Amino acid sequence: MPDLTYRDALKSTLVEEMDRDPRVLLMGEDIGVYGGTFLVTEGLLARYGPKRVIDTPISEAGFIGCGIGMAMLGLRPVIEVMTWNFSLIAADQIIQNAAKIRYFSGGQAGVPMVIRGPNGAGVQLSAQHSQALEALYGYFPGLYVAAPATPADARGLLRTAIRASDPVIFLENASLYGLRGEVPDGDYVVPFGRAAVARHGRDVTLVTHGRTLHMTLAAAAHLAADGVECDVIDLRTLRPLDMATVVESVRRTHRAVVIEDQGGLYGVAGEVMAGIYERAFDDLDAPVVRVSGEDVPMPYARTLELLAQPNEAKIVEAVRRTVA
Amino acid sequence: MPDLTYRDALKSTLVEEMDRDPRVLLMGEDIGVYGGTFLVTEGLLARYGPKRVIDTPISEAGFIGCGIGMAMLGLRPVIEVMTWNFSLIAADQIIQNAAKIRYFSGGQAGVPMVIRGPNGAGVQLSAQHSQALEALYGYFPGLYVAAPATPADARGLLRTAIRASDPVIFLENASLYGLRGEVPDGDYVVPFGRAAVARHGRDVTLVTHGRTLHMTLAAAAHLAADGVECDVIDLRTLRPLDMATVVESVRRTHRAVVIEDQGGLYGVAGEVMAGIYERAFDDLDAPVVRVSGEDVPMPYARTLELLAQPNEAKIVEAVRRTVA
Amino acid sequence: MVKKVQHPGVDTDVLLEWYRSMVFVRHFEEQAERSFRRGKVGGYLHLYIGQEAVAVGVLGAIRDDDIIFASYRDHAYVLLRGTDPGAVMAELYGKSTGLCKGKGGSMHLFDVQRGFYGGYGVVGGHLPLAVGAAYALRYDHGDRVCVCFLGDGAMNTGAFHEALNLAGLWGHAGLCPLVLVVENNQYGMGTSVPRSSAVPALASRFDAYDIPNEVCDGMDPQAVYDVVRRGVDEARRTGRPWAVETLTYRYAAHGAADLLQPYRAKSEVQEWRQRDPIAQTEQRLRHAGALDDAKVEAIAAEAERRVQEAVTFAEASPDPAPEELYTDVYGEARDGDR
Amino acid sequence: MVKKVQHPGVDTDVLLEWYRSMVFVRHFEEQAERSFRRGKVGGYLHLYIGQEAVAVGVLGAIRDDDIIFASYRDHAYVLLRGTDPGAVMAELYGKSTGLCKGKGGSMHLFDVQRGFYGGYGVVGGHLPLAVGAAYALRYDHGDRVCVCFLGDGAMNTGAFHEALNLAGLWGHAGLCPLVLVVENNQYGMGTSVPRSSAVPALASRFDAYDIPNEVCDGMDPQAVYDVVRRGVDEARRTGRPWAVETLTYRYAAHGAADLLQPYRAKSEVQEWRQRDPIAQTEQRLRHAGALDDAKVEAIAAEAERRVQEAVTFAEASPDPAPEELYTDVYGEARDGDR
Ligand SMILES: Cc1ncc(C[n+]2csc(CCOP(=O)(O)OP(=O)(O)O)c2C)c(N)n1
Ligand SMILES: Cc1ncc(C[n+]2csc(CCOP(=O)(O)OP(=O)(O)O)c2C)c(N)n1
Ligand SMILES: [Mg+2]
Ligand SMILES: [Mg+2]
Repeated sequence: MPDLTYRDALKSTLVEEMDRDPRVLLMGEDIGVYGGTFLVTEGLLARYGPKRVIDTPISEAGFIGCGIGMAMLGLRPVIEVMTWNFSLIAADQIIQNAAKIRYFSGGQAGVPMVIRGPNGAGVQLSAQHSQALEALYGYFPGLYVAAPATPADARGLLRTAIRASDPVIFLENASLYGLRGEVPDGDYVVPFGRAAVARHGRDVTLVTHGRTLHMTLAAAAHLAADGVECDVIDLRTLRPLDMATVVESVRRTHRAVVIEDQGGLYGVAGEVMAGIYERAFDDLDAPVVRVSGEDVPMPYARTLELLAQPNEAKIVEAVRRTVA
Repeated sequence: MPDLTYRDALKSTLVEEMDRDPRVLLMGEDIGVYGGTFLVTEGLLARYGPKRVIDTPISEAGFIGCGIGMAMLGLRPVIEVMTWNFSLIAADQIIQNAAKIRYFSGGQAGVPMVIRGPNGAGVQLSAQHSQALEALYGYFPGLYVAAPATPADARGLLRTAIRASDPVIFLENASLYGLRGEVPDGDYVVPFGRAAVARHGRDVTLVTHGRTLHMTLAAAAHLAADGVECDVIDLRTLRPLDMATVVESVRRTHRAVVIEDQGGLYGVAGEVMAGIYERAFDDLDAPVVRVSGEDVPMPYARTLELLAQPNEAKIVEAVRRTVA
Repeated sequence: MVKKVQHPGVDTDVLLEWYRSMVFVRHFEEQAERSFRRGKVGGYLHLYIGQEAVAVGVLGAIRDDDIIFASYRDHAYVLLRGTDPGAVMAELYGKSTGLCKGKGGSMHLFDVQRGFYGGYGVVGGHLPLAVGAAYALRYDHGDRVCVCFLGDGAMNTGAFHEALNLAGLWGHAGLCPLVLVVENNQYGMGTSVPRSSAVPALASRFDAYDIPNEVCDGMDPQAVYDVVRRGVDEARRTGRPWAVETLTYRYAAHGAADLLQPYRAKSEVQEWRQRDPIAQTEQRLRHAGALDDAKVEAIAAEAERRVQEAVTFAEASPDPAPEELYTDVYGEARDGDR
Repeated sequence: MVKKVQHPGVDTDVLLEWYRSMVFVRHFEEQAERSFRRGKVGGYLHLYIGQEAVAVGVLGAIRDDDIIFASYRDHAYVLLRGTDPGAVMAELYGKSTGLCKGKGGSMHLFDVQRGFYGGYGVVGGHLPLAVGAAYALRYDHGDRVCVCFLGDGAMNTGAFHEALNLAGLWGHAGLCPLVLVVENNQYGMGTSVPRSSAVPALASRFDAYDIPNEVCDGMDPQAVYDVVRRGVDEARRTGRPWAVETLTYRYAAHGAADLLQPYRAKSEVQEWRQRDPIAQTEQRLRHAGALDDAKVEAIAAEAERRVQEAVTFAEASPDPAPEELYTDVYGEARDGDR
């Protein structure tokens, strides 16, 4: 099991899937000659040529819409957005076409397409380049929404995404690309709708996804030193949402904290909380607590940006409140 | 207090505000010569001329973006979208510009703009013309989201919207335009962030907004005949979200059902449920129940469309489960 | 199915077949409107009446294995493509036997087997799809072309611009065999072309994407065919996009639910009716001795019979089963799907 | 502030002031990059180095009360507009004394008092804003114009198409006094114009919106001024949009964080540097006897002094107060806001 960066886990999976299936092609801004803003596709133009690694103009609605048409005709486009923020330009294409064509065609056409790229904030990119959009896309039936937090899941979920028969919103994160971890070789696949238990504990269930998994694990380690043992659940996909795994844990711990990177109002955490109460109301010994980003646009100044985001200390504090 | 349709309450408020403030102008597709798809702006072109009642091409991102620029320069555009579905084409303008300009300009510029039009399903308009988007826009700080369910609120909230200093997502509904009701005269204003108690009862709190208010009230009347008295709360605005009024009610009734027109995953109901538990966990005698639309794109066939939507019977059934 | 022409040029036999097709499509839509008025058809219903020559001329110029994308005003294309009229009518009726199992309705007809990739309801939203589909057709060196119908109003959408620039670029590499057919019916809902487009000469806008373009009379199937046939052959040969603006007119309201039409004079509609594609073609065929009163009546009767058969089928068909609400959201049931 | 020219035509005095301005802007940005390398400036930092002649020529041609919209590559515009360089540097440093209180950063400079309505980070996203702003300027019969800077890459966005069609239409009614300045610096990030635009002659694309357009040398402030001055006067007089494509070049990487530039040859950068706007202007002024070595040095020294003053100010300024996180989300505290 090699030790790879998240970036290399993505790239090697792209290569394996492109080698396996000639219908898989890549498309996006500056993914070819430039190598990709975060270098995920570096070298792939040379390997596969311009017909399969397509550099596009700055036309998100255009090329994502083209990807839909390609997918309907049997190709399997994997499209990079420089950040998910820019996907809002293509929101109509993603929500009105990609998610719904199978349904309104009565099953005659499908859109096996992946859109991938960094979601959420980087460092000091300010309001227009920092938004996390999992709840926005998670709202729409017909889409899958995946958010790998580790190199292994980057590989396993990307493979599932590329082989899926329906559109996948694939949310990476700038802070994760350099993260190293063990990545299973071979045809490693992580199915959609299966949360991972990232740490086992009996006292409280922490539920999260994406980059906040790592600060949640740090918080859990910190709390373990104080004798509080956390079950840490990484949702991995937001649609489908694996409430079964969450609820199974809460039934054991009787307490839960839900952590998300941004949001607050109408974010992921609220939905997970509602889901816990719907299925485990009688098992809870304390109210579920949420830790979200602040309800403001992302500021530029580093000091403010840090205040706007969740962190280990906030999670520790929330857990303490829950188990108090 | 005249008896007006929801449509006329909107139109007369537009007229009053345009008469009061020359900076208010209207813009949208077919709002002038054609009179508006739902006739809300009928006759206004003749009254105010083409400089203040602007018919646009089919360019949602263009004219909504133009509205932002106008608003930054001190005008107060009220923009009609034929349906909110088409606003997805302008999602980037609304989310990245309108909602955030005040913040990233450090308060130097603001966007006093209203976007209004029907949200959610009509009758058999199928998947691309039926989506409800309150949770989607509710996610973003910097926006207001209002959803009047009655002619009086249509007037009171629209007036607040037009006078607000920030962008307002104003969600109407096709089934409401013909609804009649008493509408206060004069400078009637409904502030944002104040839910209405649409019916008083002591046994269970029903929380909803928009068109589902009416089926919720019907369900409450039905239940009253069986001796179950419902407190019915109409949220009126989804951002700000008035959890205080909801929680005050739940503290009295100890039970709640949350009703929304569509959604399910990452919708409004989940957030309201989370908010109730955050503030009234110890007051609850039973799990909060949600009634949402089915988690599918909206089908065309009337039989399926009805199955996809909440209705009085489903609400009655949910309340019965709660009070059982 | 509309008569395909193998060689450039249209003879009387072909024209007669086209006449028959246009008559049938019109009868079908007149019935659809009656069914709408009777509450049997719901939602939005956009009639093509007046524009039939465009669909006939274009579909007459392409091959069976070529593919098509279109907007919500889409009845004519599937009917002319040879789809069973019963399945089309049943879709309008929202029945389980409908083309899309009753899930799409009038605006979202699909017949993928016959290369019809849909009817889309967001103006301009299908244009990028068509460009991508054209790319896919060429991806493995095929020689099929993709035909994309669009309205005058769709040309003002950002999707148009982004998609056509991509089409132009991919065309330079021979990877975009796309035939764009603008149906300039003078209005997008209630807004005329000069009120919505800074340059009302719509075809010229394709110059901005290096896409060759022509204009033609959209009330004459033969005129449409002659121009489009050249374009289709070019696109097929070169893998480059090509565009035509057909000048045409819709007689009916934008949608069947619209009652008033304050944006145009009745006289304007009357003037265009003088150039009705069916009447014009009928005249030409009578002149050529290929039609007389009896034959005209027989064709109309045959069309009406087929339409009534379709209605009978639709009426008799069952509503979709309730479980159908949940199918076709995803392609394969996946482990753990909610 | 950049020297304004009252009458058409540029004399030596003016050119000397412009030279001074360009030198200052370049020193400022070179410092910004050093501060970025030292970790004092974060996020994305897009340098304008190489393109200075465009901003100087354009801002020299407009009035103090005209307004401006731009993209994220926006340092030069505010500096030339007369904004305190300390406030600009402090914004890059994310300090409370920054132009936007540290909330916007390099990509979102604003100085509304001086008519600078912002830097925007989504390519093409500011174009509709500028069109609407131009409409607003004419709404009460004013004679101000709105200047909108955009990159070559922005011309491929749907927002461009939708906005410019509206500009064309509103211009027909005399309601859109908009001056569009395309800075064709040959690339959008790593993608050259011919690889991203089906028609690389960018100015001609404005024909599709009935917007008069010209092309000019963007490495010569006087050339820019001469053309743009006419356009500004026209737009002001007629209320119609007007566009220019300035041919220019960025020397630095797309953003300061980008290390490699595999998309262009070093020799290409060198060639463009031969035509550096500052060097060219210096030559011209030396030729006219308005500059000598001593004066050149003095101007550079003065620029550097002002830049260091700005740095000192930025360094000494406090971080934003934590409460600032929650202000400026909404304009007025509203009853019941969460
Ligand atoms: C993006 C979008 N905006 C608005 C509408 C509402 N609408 C439906 S059809 C139509 C007019 C379209 O005109 P055109 O493209 O000329 O096609 P036609 O109806 O004339 O065939 C409009 C505005 C829509 N469906 N999509
Ligand atoms: C909609 C969108 N897509 C992608 C990006 C990422 N991006 C930032 S700048 C840029 C290139 C823009 O090129 P151009 O318009 O020529 O301006 P220049 O940077 O050359 O000044 C890109 C692709 C973005 N900011 N917005
Ligand atoms: Mg039309
Ligand atoms: Mg550029």
